[in-house]
Amino acid sequence: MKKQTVDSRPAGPKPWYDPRIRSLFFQFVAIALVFWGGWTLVDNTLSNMESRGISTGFGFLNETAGFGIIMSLVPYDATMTYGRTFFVGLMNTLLVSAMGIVAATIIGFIIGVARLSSNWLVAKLALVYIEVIRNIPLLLQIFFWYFAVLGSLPSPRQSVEVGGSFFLNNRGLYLPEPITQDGFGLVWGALIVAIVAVVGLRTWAKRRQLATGQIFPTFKVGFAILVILPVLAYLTAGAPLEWDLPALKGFNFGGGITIIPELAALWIALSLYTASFIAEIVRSGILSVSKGQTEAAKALGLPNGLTLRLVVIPQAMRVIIPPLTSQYLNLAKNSSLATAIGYPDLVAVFMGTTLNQTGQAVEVVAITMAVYLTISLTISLFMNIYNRAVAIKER
Amino acid sequence: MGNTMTDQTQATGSTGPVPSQKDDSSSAIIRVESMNKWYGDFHVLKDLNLSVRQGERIVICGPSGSGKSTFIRCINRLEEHQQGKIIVDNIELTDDIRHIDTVRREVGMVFQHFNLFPHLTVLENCCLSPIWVRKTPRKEAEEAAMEYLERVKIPDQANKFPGQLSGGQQQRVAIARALCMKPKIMLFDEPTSALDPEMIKEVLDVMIELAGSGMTMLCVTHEMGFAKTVADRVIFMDGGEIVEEAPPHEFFTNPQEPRTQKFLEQILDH
Amino acid sequence: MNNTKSMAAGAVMLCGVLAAPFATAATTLESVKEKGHLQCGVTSGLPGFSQPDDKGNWTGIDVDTCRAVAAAIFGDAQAVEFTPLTAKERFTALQSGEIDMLSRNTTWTLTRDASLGLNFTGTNYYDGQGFLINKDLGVNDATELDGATICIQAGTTTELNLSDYFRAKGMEYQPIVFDTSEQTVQGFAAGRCDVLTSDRSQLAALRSKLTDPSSAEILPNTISKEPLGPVVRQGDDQWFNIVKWVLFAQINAEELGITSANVEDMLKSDNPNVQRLLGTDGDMGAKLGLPDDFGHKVIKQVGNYGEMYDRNVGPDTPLGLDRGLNALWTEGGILYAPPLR
Amino acid sequence: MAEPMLKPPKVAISPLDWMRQNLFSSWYNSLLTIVVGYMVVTSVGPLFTWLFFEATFLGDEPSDCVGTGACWLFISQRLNFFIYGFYPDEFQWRVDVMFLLLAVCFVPQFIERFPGRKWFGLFGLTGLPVVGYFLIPGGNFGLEIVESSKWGGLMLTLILAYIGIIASLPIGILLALGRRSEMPIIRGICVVFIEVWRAVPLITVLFMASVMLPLFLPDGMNFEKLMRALIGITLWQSAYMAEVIRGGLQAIPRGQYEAADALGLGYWKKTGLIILPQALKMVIPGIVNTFISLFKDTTLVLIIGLFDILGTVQSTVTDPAWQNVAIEGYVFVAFCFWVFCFGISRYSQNLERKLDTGHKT
Repeated sequence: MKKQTVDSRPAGPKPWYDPRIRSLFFQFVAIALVFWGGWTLVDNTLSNMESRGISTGFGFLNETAGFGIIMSLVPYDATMTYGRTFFVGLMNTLLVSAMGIVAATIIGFIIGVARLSSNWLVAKLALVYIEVIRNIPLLLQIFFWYFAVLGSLPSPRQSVEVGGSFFLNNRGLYLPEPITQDGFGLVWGALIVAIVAVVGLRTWAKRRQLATGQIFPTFKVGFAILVILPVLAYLTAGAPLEWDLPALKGFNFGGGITIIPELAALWIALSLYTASFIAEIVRSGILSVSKGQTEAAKALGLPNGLTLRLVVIPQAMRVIIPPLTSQYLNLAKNSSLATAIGYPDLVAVFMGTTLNQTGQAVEVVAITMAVYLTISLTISLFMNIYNRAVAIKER
Repeated sequence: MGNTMTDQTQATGSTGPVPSQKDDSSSAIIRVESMNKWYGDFHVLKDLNLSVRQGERIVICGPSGSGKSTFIRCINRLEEHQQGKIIVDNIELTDDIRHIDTVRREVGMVFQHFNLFPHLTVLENCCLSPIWVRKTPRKEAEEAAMEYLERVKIPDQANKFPGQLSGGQQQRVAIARALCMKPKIMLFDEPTSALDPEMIKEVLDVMIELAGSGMTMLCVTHEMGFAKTVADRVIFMDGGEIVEEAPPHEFFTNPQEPRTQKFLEQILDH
Repeated sequence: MNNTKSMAAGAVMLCGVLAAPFATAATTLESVKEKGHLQCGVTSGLPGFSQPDDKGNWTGIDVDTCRAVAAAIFGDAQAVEFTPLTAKERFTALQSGEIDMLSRNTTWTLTRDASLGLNFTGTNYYDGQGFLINKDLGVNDATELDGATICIQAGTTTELNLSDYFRAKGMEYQPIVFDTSEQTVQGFAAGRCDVLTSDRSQLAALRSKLTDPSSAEILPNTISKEPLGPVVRQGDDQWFNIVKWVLFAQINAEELGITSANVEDMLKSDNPNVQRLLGTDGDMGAKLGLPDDFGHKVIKQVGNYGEMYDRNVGPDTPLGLDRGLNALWTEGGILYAPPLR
Repeated sequence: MAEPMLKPPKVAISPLDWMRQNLFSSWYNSLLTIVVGYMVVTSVGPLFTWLFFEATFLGDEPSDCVGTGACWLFISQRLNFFIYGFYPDEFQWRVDVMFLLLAVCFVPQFIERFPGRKWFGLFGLTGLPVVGYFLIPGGNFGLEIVESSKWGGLMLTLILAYIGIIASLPIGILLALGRRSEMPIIRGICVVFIEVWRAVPLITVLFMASVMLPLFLPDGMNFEKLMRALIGITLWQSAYMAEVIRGGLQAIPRGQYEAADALGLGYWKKTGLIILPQALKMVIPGIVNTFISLFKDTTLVLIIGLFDILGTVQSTVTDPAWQNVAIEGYVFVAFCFWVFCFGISRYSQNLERKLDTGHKT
């Protein structure tokens, strides 16, 4: 800094007319008020809880839960603790959110592109889809997919069956579960080798293109490597994989992988609903790339596919990412509607049953809210990182 | 970063207040004394000194990026300076909000992009500040505004919205709006540079008329014809410094500094 | 430049929302009297226990329990407002003071009594958990239920009992947990589960909601004890006593043969027990902080326990439940109220 | 803008040409058209048959529903309940008056040339809630009190969404201004407030508001359930509102701030007279969109036991008297929401288009 402090700078006014001091003062007042408000709330809550004899603290997390949960990604039974139920609920929330995000993105992009199709019928159909789905409350759609569709599925004994290994009934969708035997490690190894090979291939192809201008069909060859290597490994290891087929045992099917109707209904409803928003985002993202860009690309002689891949999509993505992020956040939050149809997500299991068995509402709700806050911040963080990466590439 | 640093040194190290009423050169309505300004680490205004008498008309010119707009905006504190003094109408511009408010009441400003309020009619634009700042009764304010609109020759547009006017008309409204506060000083920040050529004249006519009425004016402009007719002094700025300061005929016919000469060559050549 | 002011003002407003003037604490009875009505938490819809019709009039045995308390306090059984609550909400609502008493077929357990800051005041219905099952499955006993899918309502003791029962028997099951009893029935009706489990009284009520009630049957097994009763907050013994003794008064009235029909005649009774109950003798009411004739008002307007039972869940109602355990101790049941003296 | 002197020549396109251009322009487009067309025909036919052709519209009792189609009797018989909830019959005129006023205020907004439609809208935002405050609950002017526990159905849905939006508007404005403040602490407080509320699902907010709020408040201070739900919805919504308004504030060019400063307007006058009027007008479409999403989200109150329109339907579809009317019920609610949301969103799109052109000239 090259300023001397000796000379005559603007003179200091009286403190209460100095905006800096004023600003400090008001900020101090604001923070004092927030603390006072917060303290009043906490104080009220504590004294209310004390006077009503409600126990406090997080000790309850170590007590035995004693209730069953239909679906759990981690081992769980009724003898485990409330802390475990939290974990089970959290995993289920994350599962349905992740599944929903993937499906909604795929459907949303397809519908968004279809909306711009030159085929009149397809474009109109996409429009109808968007306008119908996004103007109906999500909760209603969840109810519909659950109660209305569930009622029309057959009972386990009359299951819809495909090839003796896939079953569909009102208890869910049953799929065969792969069970790896000794020697399957070889297949995993082959897969890793294949991935490394493809990455190497891509680098090589790019370098070669830069040097000689020849374009190598990286995608096709890479895909072939990814498939062929693991299959070869699988065969040489003597097909070390068995399938656990679902079969009717007593009331229900046992074995295999089950997708329970609650998960399916929630997943379908969340995906379709969010997809209708994503479709609009994708459409406006593509439209936001000015026609001049496409014309310029065409004038340079790029074919349609390359124009799309090299010019339109990179630019559209910049417009698409921020609103897409908030749709992902919405989806994660909306997954809490699970509680309405009995899918054991965090809100249903932890803020529902656990809260009710322990009665410790404040602690349970605080933990639940903290989880959602964390999920939100994490998604924003990743999307920001991605957004930055895309933005840098553009400049 | 640099900015906040200076702010702090300044706030903490502030010494004796400068008496605002002490006037050794009482005829000067604007006094700028060794004023410096930085944007972060970038030194935009370097040790400026200027004294403007009541009724004086000054044109400031210079290449783009020379700091002339920043300078003029410092005079009604749209920009903050960090060193030196600016004294307007015997009031020093300090951090004191009362002083800033008073100065802004006395100084009218016309912007390059007009900055009319698009949601208000022309008349409302003009009356806004008299009503809300000067606390003039509405009717009085409207009458005064109509007078000024007549002076800038667009009384018939009073009830239109700015968006419905041409650029030249808008700029004249902006001048009328500034005049409605009955300012002692008018600042013009490149008032014609966003206009189509055929509209420049109508705005300049208004400004010349205004100059004739004895208003103190500081005008950043490239209109050398205007400078020649109206200005008492022309100031040439470059690189954040005042390079040359001279009456117009001297300035245009016999510039002293090589930078001025080069600038004039470029601007007058085509 | 004085935007500082603005922001501070904004902050003040926000905080103002959070911290407002405070009233002082009062006893529940005082605050109920001040409000002019009793705020009572009930289920959002369970025939026989608490169910609104499409005009919002509530009926049911739990509802009558609330009305009896209102009659005792105000002499007006209509001075009650009902807050429909899901099982999940009920305790929090009571703890937080949203409701004055909870009468929502809630099972009396040690944990709830000890660690929730609540007190059960008695039992207005002795129940036990049972199973409702589709007849087509051909199951006759709960021990045949290994591997079944079971619909339950969230946040109930039922959830815990079920888990205990199946663990004890070494059987497996899949719980589908719904928020409300309506959704539970809907799930059962849609075939989502083989079995619906709940308190036996509720099973009868829920079965009556099925399109074809005869397609389902209740298994004979009872896997738990479920004393259902009203609940109040801890720390206000007077209020605890009021709710407790209003119910006892109704049970005693049945024992003494006082009904809403003959209560005026009974005023002239020589039986000191009857006199104390109806307030013609002694100051039983005053000891509770109630009018002395509170018993009279309760019986007159709501009836004795037997009337309450018959009207809502008894054999002549769609639920058609026999008195069973809920008969007076003199008639083979376990209903036994301490004496009013 | 001058009218073009000559209208462009009309090119007659035969339906066949149109089809060739829009449906069968290439081999894969043709294939797509055929596949998609087949799917549409096979699904729309039965759908319409169920919805209309074989549905029962007339009758009084469940037994009148005989066809294989939808049983709309269920809806028409229960319509009163779906619209008013438990609101007593004899006072329903009060709700009707509000419906009427609502229509009077907002239908003109859709009609371009309606005289003074701005004032109708303004009354709808300011006066209407006041009228509703006196009319719906009663208790003044000799109107009988109707407790909020008896409100329900469509009426409750509208009340929740409407009050939620109107109450969150001022809070949202303050938060947005705070978030753009130069004071770091105030900005920080506003950012934290906004981000926390936006991160949390509405269900948890409603749950907190419905059962835990009294725990936070001092003894003796309590609101009724509906009020608490409204407080929760408002705080939650104001965070979203703040972000919408912030967008508008950011879109105001710097010159506007400077011009206001140069005229000597202080912060509040600058904000109130220059910045907010422009910013708010710019974000009307955004506000309308948040209204739509709030309108849909109000269905969540059924989870805390309030009977909004979905709640009333959900609670009656299990009525054993009617055979399997769940789908009819859901379709009815879906239709109600769809009509509202679609209409309003069309309005906001219109507005957006108009504001767009308004800025360019």
